[in-house]
Amino acid sequence: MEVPGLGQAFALQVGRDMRLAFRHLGQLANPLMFFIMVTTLFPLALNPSPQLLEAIAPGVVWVAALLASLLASESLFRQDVDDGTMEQLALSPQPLALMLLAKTAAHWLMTGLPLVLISPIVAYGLFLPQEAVPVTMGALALATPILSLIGGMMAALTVGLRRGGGLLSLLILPIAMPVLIFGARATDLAMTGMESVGAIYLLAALLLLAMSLSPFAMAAAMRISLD
Amino acid sequence: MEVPGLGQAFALQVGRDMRLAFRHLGQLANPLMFFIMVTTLFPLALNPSPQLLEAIAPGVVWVAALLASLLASESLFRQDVDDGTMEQLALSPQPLALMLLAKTAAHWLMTGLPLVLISPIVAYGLFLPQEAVPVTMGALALATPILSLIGGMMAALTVGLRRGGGLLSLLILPIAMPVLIFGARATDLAMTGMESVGAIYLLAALLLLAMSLSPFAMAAAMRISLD
Amino acid sequence: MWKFIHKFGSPPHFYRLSVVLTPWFGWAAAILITAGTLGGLYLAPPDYQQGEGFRIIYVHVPSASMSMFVYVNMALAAAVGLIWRIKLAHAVAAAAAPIGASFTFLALATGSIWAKPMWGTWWVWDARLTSELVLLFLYFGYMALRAAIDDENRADRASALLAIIGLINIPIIKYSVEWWNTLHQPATISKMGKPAMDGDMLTWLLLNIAGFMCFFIAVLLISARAEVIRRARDQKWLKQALGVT
Amino acid sequence: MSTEPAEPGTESLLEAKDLELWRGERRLFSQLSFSLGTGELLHITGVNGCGKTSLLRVLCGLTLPETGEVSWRGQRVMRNRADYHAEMTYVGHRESLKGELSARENLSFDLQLRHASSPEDIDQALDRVGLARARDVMARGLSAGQKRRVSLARALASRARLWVLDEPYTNLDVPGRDFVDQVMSEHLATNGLVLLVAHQSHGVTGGRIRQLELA
Amino acid sequence: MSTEPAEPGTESLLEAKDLELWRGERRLFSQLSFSLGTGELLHITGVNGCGKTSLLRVLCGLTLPETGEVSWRGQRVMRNRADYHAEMTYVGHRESLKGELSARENLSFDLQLRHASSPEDIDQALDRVGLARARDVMARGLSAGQKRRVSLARALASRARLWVLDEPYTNLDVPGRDFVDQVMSEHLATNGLVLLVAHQSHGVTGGRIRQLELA
Ligand code: HEM
Ligand SMILES: Nc1ncnc2c1ncn2[C@@H]1O[C@H](COP(=O)(O)OP(=O)(O)OP(=O)(O)O)[C@@H](O)[C@H]1O
Ligand SMILES: Nc1ncnc2c1ncn2[C@@H]1O[C@H](COP(=O)(O)OP(=O)(O)OP(=O)(O)O)[C@@H](O)[C@H]1O
Ligand SMILES: [Mg+2]
Ligand SMILES: [Mg+2]
Repeated sequence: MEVPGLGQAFALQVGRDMRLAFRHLGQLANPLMFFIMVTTLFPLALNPSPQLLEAIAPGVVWVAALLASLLASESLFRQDVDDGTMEQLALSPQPLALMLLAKTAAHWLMTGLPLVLISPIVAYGLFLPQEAVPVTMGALALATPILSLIGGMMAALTVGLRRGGGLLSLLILPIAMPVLIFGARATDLAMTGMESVGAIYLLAALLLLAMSLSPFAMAAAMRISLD
Repeated sequence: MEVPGLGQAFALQVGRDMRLAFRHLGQLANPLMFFIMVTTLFPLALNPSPQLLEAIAPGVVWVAALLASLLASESLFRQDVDDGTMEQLALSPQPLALMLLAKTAAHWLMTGLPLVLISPIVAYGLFLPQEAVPVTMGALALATPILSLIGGMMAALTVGLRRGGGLLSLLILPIAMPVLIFGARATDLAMTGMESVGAIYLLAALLLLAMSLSPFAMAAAMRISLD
Repeated sequence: MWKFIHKFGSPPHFYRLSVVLTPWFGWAAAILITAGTLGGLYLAPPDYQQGEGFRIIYVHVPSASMSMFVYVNMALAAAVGLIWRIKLAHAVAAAAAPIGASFTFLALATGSIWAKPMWGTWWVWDARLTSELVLLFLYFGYMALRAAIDDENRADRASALLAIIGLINIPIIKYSVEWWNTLHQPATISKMGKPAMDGDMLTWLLLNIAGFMCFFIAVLLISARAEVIRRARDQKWLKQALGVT
Repeated sequence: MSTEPAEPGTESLLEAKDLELWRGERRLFSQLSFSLGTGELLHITGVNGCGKTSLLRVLCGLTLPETGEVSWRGQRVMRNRADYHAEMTYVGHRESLKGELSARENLSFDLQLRHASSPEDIDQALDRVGLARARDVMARGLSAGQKRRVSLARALASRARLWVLDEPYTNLDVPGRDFVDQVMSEHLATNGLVLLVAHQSHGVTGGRIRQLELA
Repeated sequence: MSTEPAEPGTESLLEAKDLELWRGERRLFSQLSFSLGTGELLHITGVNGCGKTSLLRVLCGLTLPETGEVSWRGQRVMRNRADYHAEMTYVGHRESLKGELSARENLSFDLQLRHASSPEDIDQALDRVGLARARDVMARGLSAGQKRRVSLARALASRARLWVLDEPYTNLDVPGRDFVDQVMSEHLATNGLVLLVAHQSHGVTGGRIRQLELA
């Protein structure tokens, strides 16, 4: 019997997860709403002088991005494990690493991508200089998938533990820190008119690394959690 | 048969939820950890000069508080509904509104309270002036329960009204805004040596309002969801 | 290699070995640390810039470098356990975590104490300091994950995976000083060519580093042995070894 | 679709009048009325998906029927939830256990919401369902049949007058099934009421047994 | 605790050697070996909590046993997961359905990961288990028995050689049970293999039926 190819299996999984998310419209909007809220709250919580906002803009954008994806990764695999569909996935002839990568990709499409797309608006609200916007978008486009992958690995590790939620942030943040530092650095450099291509390259390298290693880590972690 | 009184039922529910959370050592430190980490990330993503940090300290503390309490609330009732224990709760002779309020209280004890208690340390790390610390703690002590109650309502709505719930909860999230604004304002006023008692009173009023109305809203939404 | 791993990986063998080796490392640690510390405190010349305050270096630098060294070892042990399914390796990794966390804490504490006179504050948000703090979180995460899983087998495998993933942070901590311009001291000991540190100071420091290393090995042997005993509590060889019947 | 009224000798406690329920475009049942008195068991049967569970949920007060009413001791259930629920216990398809708590902790919480229960009461209930050895295992580690036994222990120790049991035999081994029959018989003998959904025939002896076939 | 080897006439495909498994402080089984050939059904029985489900999970390759090995066509299962899983299907205690997707959507995803399945194949499988009318109801709205039927439809349409069924009769009405017996018989007749956990006696006819009692 010919088992369907990897590409097809990947597409199937992404399609199913997207469909599930669109059934729950609210779920989809949440990370985005959250991101907008964080970035609008800052000016509200502070005395909103343009200079101050500009100074903190990169920090706010980046921390908000990290937290938004952290927030969502909590539920990345939880329901599938609880309702037993993850068990069936682990028993399908398709490689588990591929299927989990597909789930993470779907997750990124729904949480990370919208965030990249609305970042210019947020940047405008925080008086981020125009010239820093394209760099920030590019850096976010590279960094958010890394964050999703990190979230995926840690979610797979903790999903067997019913109340793993808080533990998850403890596990994710140390690993996510370099991403945050490089990302904020790219924005920072661009703001001051300097060359930020180095930080971008670094992020790209990290993304490649994460994409090639994390699926296997996720699969291994998931098999342990299902044991 | 005499059914146990309301106070006892409340205590039982809080006790059970706390036990669930404390079951694993790692979780004890978690909300706390999260809060510490958020405040660690900011200086990392920014240029960490004390003046800048001081300027953004109120914003960071308040946004972190919002995040830490909303982060966990998403799943406040979800698991109970999925595993059927919510059904049993709805069939117990105790009022559902009370039990849900108790669940929210437990949630606050585990996420909100630690946050209030460690806020002085965080404030130190962000170079917040000493005189603003007591006011900030007081304001946090009033604001975090409101945030938990808001989170509880959102959770009941999302779990309840399967499709529309998500959208409704998006409408509730902005209610958290005034809490943040007043809270940050209290800190801000105290930093500049001004009278901050007005903002504190406002927060207290909001808390009373939330405590008296939200249990019934939660119970009604939950009954619909269990139908 | 395979044979060696399996021989060493057998709990009875390890048990005997650790009984023999522990005193050696224990005494070596005691002697080296005493010598290094006394030498550092009394014999080394005061720093021309920092005066006597610099002497905390004899605790700070060894504990800071051990904090990373222990992590790498823990991750390696975890990897061996995961790949070859050797329980002893997991026991070693589990035993290493609290020791590493203690070294990290010590590095942070001595650094803070040193920072107060040097930089005028207990804490700055500097890359190396922050990444050392993150290392502490990594240790905490590892220990919290272990504690959160009640099944020992699963706890071993899950936490091993986490330790390996966490390895990526070690180079970042190590080289943060070079990648970012920070307040913290760049490498002074290991510089090739002209050593940036006085020879006398260096000797005592190296003695202390060696002492910390021996101390780590001794404590690791003891706590790994405790772990082995706990796991093998109703096995025959252990009862024989302990002389209980 | 209505069964005869309660026998003259027995006191009728539960009354369902003219119930109708829709799910999606389907009417599961309509004009369904019955009453159940002390010492009576109503055995509800019907093919998969005919609406047995849905009926039980209406009778418990979890689901609002399209029309009709359920009353207990003459009072409408929806208006008097607390009084009704104090005398009723429900064992559903799901086990309603917290995976992170042991069987004992799960039970102790559920029961203490109902009445003052000592630890001994709870251990005794667990012993009765054959879980003496697995009392302190986290519920997630229990086997399917063991979980079902915890649910049954909850019903047993609830001191409720009305037992609502949705396929209680599920996942039980043969001695387990016999045990369920036996406790139901005892409950009827002490003037209890049982609403039972089960596909296979039960082995309850004594009490007054009635049938309701949903179509 | 070992059963006889496969009958000479049949080709032995599944082999379990010397399995041992611990849960908590308890040893569920040890030195358990058997082999299963084409057209054979192994009926595993035992009291609640004796380790039947745990054994099935080991045989599926979900749980790592303390010692011992499972092999399929002579190859270790843990090293060759994909090949094994392509020929195996598992129906567990849980239904493994997404509540938010319809029966048809659920099935279509699961099956398309295995082989090119047309929508007609899927509808046909649902028809066979008697769900023609409830195809488009969200799985969360299905009754317990209907959910179980979807799981069975998944196994039926999987084209797998080895069926691993953990109490497949659960929640089914009487015709449903007969249906399960019938499809198992057919599967054995076409040289399939079945691992069956069930408390009550099954009604499978034909094939070679063996028993394994876990203690
Ligand atoms: C909380 C504050 C501090 C932390 C977390 C910290 C952390 C570290 C770390 C991780 C190392 C690297 C050890 C290695 O590479 O093997 C190190 C080395 C060192 N630290 Fe600190 N440090 C702190 C404060 C200070 C202060 C205030 C000084 C003195 C001004 C200082 C002086 C040194 C020196 C001289 C070295 C040796 C550098 C080398 O040769 O590699 N540290 N510290
Ligand atoms: N949205 C919907 N559209 C159509 N039908 C629905 C919908 N939601 C639920 N149903 C139907 O309602 C019925 C629910 O039945 P219920 O769970 O009460 O059955 P049951 O008699 O308990 O069956 P079982 O013996 O399988 O437990 C099912 O037939 C299901 O298909
Ligand atoms: N942490 C633990 N400590 C002690 N026992 C445990 C632990 N985790 C699981 N168990 C035991 O392992 C067994 C799991 O059994 P399993 O689910 O395989 O049983 P089963 O034979 O399928 O039973 P059933 O017929 O009820 O489905 C149970 O007896 C359970 O009590
Ligand atoms: Mg039903
Ligand atoms: Mg079982």
